[in-house]
Amino acid sequence: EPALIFDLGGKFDKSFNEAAFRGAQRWADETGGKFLEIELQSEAQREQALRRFAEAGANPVITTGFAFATPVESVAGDYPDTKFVNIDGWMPEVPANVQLIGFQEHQGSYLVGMLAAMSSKTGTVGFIGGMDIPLIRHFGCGYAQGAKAVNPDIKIVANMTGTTPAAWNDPVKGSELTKAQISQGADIVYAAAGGTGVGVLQTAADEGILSIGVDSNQNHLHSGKVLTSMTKRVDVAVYNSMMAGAEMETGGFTTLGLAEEGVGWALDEHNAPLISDDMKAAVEDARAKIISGDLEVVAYYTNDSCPAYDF
Amino acid sequence: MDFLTLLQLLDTTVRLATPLLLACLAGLYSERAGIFDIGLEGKMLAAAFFSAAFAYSTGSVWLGLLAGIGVSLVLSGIHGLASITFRGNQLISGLAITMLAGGMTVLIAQDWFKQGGRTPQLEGAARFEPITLPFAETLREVPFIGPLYYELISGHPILVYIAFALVPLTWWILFRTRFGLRLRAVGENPASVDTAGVSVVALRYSAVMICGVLCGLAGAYLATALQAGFVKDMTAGRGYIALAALIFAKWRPWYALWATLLFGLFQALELRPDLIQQVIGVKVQVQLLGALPYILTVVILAGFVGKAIPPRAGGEPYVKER
Amino acid sequence: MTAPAIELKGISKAFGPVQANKDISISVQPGTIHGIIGENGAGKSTLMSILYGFYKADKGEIFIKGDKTQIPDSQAAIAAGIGMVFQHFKLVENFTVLENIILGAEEGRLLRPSLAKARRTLSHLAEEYELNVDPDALIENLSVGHQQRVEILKALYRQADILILDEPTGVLTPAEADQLFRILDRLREEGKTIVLITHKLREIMEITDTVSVMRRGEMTATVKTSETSPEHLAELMVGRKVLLRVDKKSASPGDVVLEVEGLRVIDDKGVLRVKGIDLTVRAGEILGIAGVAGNGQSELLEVLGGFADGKGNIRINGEELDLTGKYSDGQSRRARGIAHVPEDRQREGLIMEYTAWENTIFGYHLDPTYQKGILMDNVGIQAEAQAKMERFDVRPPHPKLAAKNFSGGNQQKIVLAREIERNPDLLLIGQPTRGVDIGAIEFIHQQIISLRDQGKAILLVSVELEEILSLSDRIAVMFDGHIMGERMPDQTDEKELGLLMAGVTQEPAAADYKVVDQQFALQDQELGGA
Amino acid sequence: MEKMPHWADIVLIPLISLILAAMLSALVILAIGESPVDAFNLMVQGALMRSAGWGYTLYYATNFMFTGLAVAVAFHARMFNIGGEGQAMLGGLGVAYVCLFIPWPHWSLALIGASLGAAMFGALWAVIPAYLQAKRGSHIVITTIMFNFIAAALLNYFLVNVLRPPRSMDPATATFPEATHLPSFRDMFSTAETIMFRGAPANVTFFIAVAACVLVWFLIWRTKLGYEIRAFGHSETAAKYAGISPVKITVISMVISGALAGMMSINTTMGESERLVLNSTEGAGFIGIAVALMGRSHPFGVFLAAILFGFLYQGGAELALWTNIPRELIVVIQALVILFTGALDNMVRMPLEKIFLAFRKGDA
Ligand SMILES: Nc1ncnc2c1ncn2[C@@H]1O[C@H](COP(=O)(O)OP(=O)(O)OP(=O)(O)O)[C@@H](O)[C@H]1O
Ligand SMILES: Nc1ncnc2c1ncn2[C@@H]1O[C@H](COP(=O)(O)OP(=O)(O)OP(=O)(O)O)[C@@H](O)[C@H]1O
Ligand SMILES: [Mg+2]
Ligand SMILES: [Mg+2]
Repeated sequence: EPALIFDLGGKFDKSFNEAAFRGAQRWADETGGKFLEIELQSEAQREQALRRFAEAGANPVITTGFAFATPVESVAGDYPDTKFVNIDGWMPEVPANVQLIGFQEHQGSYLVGMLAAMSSKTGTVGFIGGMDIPLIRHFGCGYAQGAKAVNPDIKIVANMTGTTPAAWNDPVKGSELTKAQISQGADIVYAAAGGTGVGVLQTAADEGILSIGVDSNQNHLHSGKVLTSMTKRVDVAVYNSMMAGAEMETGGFTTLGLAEEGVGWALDEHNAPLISDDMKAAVEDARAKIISGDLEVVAYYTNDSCPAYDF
Repeated sequence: MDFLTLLQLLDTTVRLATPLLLACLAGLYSERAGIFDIGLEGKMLAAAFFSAAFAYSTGSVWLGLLAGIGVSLVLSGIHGLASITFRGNQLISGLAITMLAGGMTVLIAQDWFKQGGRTPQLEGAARFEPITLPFAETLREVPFIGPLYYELISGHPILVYIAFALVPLTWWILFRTRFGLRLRAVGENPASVDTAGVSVVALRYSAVMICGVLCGLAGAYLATALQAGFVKDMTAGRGYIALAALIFAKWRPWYALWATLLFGLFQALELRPDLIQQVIGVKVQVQLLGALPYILTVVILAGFVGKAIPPRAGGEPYVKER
Repeated sequence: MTAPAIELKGISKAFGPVQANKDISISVQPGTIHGIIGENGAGKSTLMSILYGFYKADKGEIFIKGDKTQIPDSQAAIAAGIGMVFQHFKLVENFTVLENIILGAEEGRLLRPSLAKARRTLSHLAEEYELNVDPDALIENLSVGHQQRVEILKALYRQADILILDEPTGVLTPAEADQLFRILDRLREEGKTIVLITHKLREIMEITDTVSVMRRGEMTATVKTSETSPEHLAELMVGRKVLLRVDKKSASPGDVVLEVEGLRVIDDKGVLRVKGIDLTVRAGEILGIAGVAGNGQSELLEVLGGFADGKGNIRINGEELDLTGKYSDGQSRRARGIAHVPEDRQREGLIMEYTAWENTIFGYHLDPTYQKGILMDNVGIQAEAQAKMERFDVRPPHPKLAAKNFSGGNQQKIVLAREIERNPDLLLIGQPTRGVDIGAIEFIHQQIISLRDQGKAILLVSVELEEILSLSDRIAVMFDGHIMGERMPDQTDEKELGLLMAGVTQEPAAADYKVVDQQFALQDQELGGA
Repeated sequence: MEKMPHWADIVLIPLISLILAAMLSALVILAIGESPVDAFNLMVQGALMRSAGWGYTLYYATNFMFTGLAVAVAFHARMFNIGGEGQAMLGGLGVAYVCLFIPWPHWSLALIGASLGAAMFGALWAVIPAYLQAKRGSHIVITTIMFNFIAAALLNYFLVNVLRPPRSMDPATATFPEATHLPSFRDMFSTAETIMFRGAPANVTFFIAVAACVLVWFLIWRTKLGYEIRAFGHSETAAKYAGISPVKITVISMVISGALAGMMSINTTMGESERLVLNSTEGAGFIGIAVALMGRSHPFGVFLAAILFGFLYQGGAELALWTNIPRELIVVIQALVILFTGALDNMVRMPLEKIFLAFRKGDA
């Protein structure tokens, strides 16, 4: 019986944690199995939940969010027979029973940045992040590089919703930020802001501009008004881990980028009319180049700064 | 900064000031009657949830509004019970109500909608849509007046106009009617009202209930006009800012308007780091920007309010027999 | 015989464990003035508040003009034609006179017509009863006497024909009191019924037709005024014969202890309350300061006691006191040998929630003798408190009881014990016997005199002329922030002091104090104001 | 004469209020379709029937003791410190600086240093609102609320821009050096045969919290400063009469209050996570209010109430682990406890007083 531990943002954040939940749900639906789950309410519960699930015989124990890296690292040794998975985290040495799964968000963001720049009529594109943490700057940085690649003169307007975890869940502010960006000329906004993005997409639709969703495919939320979504397949990662079960391979680091289809851009019936063939071709070309290594998208982490935008 | 940008900034200000204004006026009625209320936040939050939930399930934003007002009145009733009938500590009661609203809204939302403490997105008649005032389109090209009218004055949901209309109405009620006279008296010296043969309890309850109605409007505005649905903690401290504005306004209706507009402007500026950079010439840290409304609140309270004399009987339960 | 205007039958009222009224019956004939006397806490105010619907009686019946009447709230009392002027006024301080008058008696939902009507009626009433007040003045800017007029006007405006006045003269000068009595006379002639609560036997004898005496919640007697005497009433009040005079030797004043020169005090509203006064107090004498409440005496005490700032010079034993700076607080004053029994013991002199023993060191709590290392020597303090309480006859002598659980007189004894036992050079003492029964008054007066006889300087402030006259070795009268003059107690009388208290004087020097005022105002401006 | 015996006031009333709150909470649990009895059992099992459960309960209780004492000290001076949350955040910053930048030879010394750091930073964050209240009349309730928001932004700035180790994406400091790691209950109480408190975060800080309870008791009831604080709290006019400076007492009591709130972060930051993370305070500042109220602002009461809330917290975590009850249930229970013990206590007291009065009359 696998277990899934959500980060403090909560299970239904409409993006990251929720994607993990969907993956688990899909596994449950397909196999008829059951899984344990918990939404944390405090930092101290991270270790507690890991231990309690491990003691209860759950295997694997999957955690979402980089904040779990440290607790997983310290707990793993006590439960050698349990497999632990952490999504988004990083640790210097990965214990034998731990598997880390990371995503190349900047690559996916690069592609949607290109799409934004290509469909922008005003020459200004917007980015709205959730809480101001490096991970979100990482998203924004890829996006800016993509946009600049298409149009070096493009103006990028970026805002972070806030500095506390409440920023993941503040659609009011998301909405106002969208309006503010519109008044600065933006006609496309990319929301990498969890639940806050709901407000961004809503306002963009209300005000007649296009938006870009994140993590899950959010194109359907406002059909014809969402340019595309930068998908981050947390659901696949969770689903695969659960499928592998106790037999899963551990002790290493899985990176899911464009090549692995861990990140990408969404094209479906909701946004097909918005994506011209040229745009599609250009993006697919860039995608191939990134996969082949001909094109390098700089990660914000490399030296905590972004070549295309000054956060 | 050009004129249009300024108008857009002010437009945002108006949108963001509206919930503050409604909550501030709500607090004004309550505190003028001698009942301090730091539970504005909680009442707004509960009203936001219930208005969104009912608007969603009935498809009518007006029914949603009623539900929002209803739950806010229930919480007001609890506050009244604690602070009028049982002469409890008003600050603590307000705090408890805010916590209660924070927990209950999510609990109920999860139970009803299973979307992690939010309501589904509202559409169509389940939302307050912006109203275009008469002649807005025709006047649009007239220099200065046109854009001012079109961008700033026209195009808000009905609740914004109600909120602004409430300012003169409140002034009139407080200073021109019998009810207002008694309300102010009961906040200054309840014994004077009591010996004049008027019920202190009834007056205070009615003030607290008016406060409930206005918080209900504020909450409904957040969830069904400013936004299209409820998410947890969506008031995000607005109740407290409204209280600070109330002190800044020295418990007067017109001042309350200016104070909430000022705080609205702070919040609007937070969204426009580009403008700040343009005006002051340096890039401001995001964290500083986020904390700006709160810092300015402290600065204003410390520096400019001077001696804001609250209603003299404020915060104290009326005790006849010890 | 007509039905009585008021008839109360078997009224009882308890406040928690305190039985304030026990089975009280009383009847008042229309067109008469009925006096009620009794010691503090006897239950007079409670009884009348029940009649006015402010409190609800636990038991008993009320008849108005012969009809049994339920008075659940003041609305009902007003409807029954009853008006009441409370001991503590029930006015909204930052409302105008007019607004206060119409509060609760408005004509309709809108204020404008009500205000207009009240303005007309008011000028009418003012003329008829000599009750002039500016209808647009804010209450907080009116003198106490004028505030009382507003209260009376409120009742008349509501067309009360039964008027209850609870200790109306406590805040008035003798002349103002006389004027009030003329008004009451006038109302009686018109057929109105008046109930007058007072402690002052003189007033009872002067104006009432009948008088009731209350003691410890019970009605002990009702008599015709013409058939009784002050001595008899005093005995009914206290339950034993009372010695109304204080025995004391004449003073033998020594060196000057306190010198005050040109003292001015501005309160927090920016009003000049003490307008340049000079006085001295010598060792072994009591200087009494007489005056109607609110004429600057309280502020004088506050500055001397160190909890308000002042301007001017004050010297203790020849050394200058700091009036505004770091050393102007109560601690520094105590260090200089000044002890202070404040006017309001419940709000200032005591912490009501503290035990008696904690209160016996209040203000002196930093004294090293009360410390043991970094902790307080609670055991030692308690033992000392026990001894002090016994010496001062505090009842019950239990140091661990909270101050709020002692009666007013015993609370005052705790404060006195604390301040007198410090053996100060100068004792400031305000309203030493306010709210204290006659037995305790005797004891307190003895303590003050014996402190004087030990050669200490005493500055006594009291609104009770009798007390001033019987205790003081010298009397200064304050009016409107000035000292109107000094008298020796054996060379003056209540009448002369009463005139001084009202600001009437024959001495030209003090008469043109207005000029002095202006000078000080100018000086204050130069100093940068308040 | 008192209307009611003292014991009724301090024991009976909180107890009845608590029972009322519990009953309402049970109704809430019923309403969301779960069984209150099962829920309660699960909470007791998870929080009190295993040593590790106790290890969590006491860990949370440690936090609540600090914040509860902080609120209680301010209450004694009649101030309502809603800013415990922000003060604790700043305290965490203090701990982080002390632990990261000073090479400590031994944890005991580091603990002393970190306590000072936490207390100083927490006090700093409380002294500004206190000063503004005393000198400028800015209402401390509003300013401390604002300071909570400002603290969050400040902490974020430090964690994202200053203290975050390179390449880490977590807005958190690096892990503190080995020498600053505090002994946990497991280290202290396990024997060779049995491991006690396995994995639980309770650590030596618990004893510091208990010591703080004792010290605060001495401070409030046995020192001249405590005497002045209480006097000021009961009556400002009387305090002025006695020469007690309102400014001094306002500032000092808030400094103590802020220092206590700040020290909470030793437990979370140094004791548990061994690094400073963004939301290590987790609302403990607000729970401190409930704890102080329940404990009637008495350190012993605070101690008991903190353990009660620790139990609620740990029990609530167990509920979240094994059932579908959302975590907000615990918030609701807390709110109900605050409402009944803090704001509606007269609802219990008034009838109770009548009963006692009737009994006394019966005796007489
Ligand atoms: N509101 C109240 N709550 C509790 N006890 C009260 C209240 N009012 C009066 N008492 C108590 O009732 C008793 C009677 O008080 P009351 O005010 O009627 O006395 P009084 O005769 O008017 O005295 P005074 O001459 O001081 O005005 C006193 O023991 C007093 O402490
Ligand atoms: N408000 C009150 N609350 C509780 N108890 C009170 C209150 N007022 C008075 N008491 C109690 O009632 C008793 C009588 O108080 P009261 O002030 O009426 O005494 P008194 O007869 O006026 O005596 P004294 O002349 O010494 O002032 C006191 O022992 C006191 O404990
Ligand atoms: Mg009285
Ligand atoms: Mg008395």
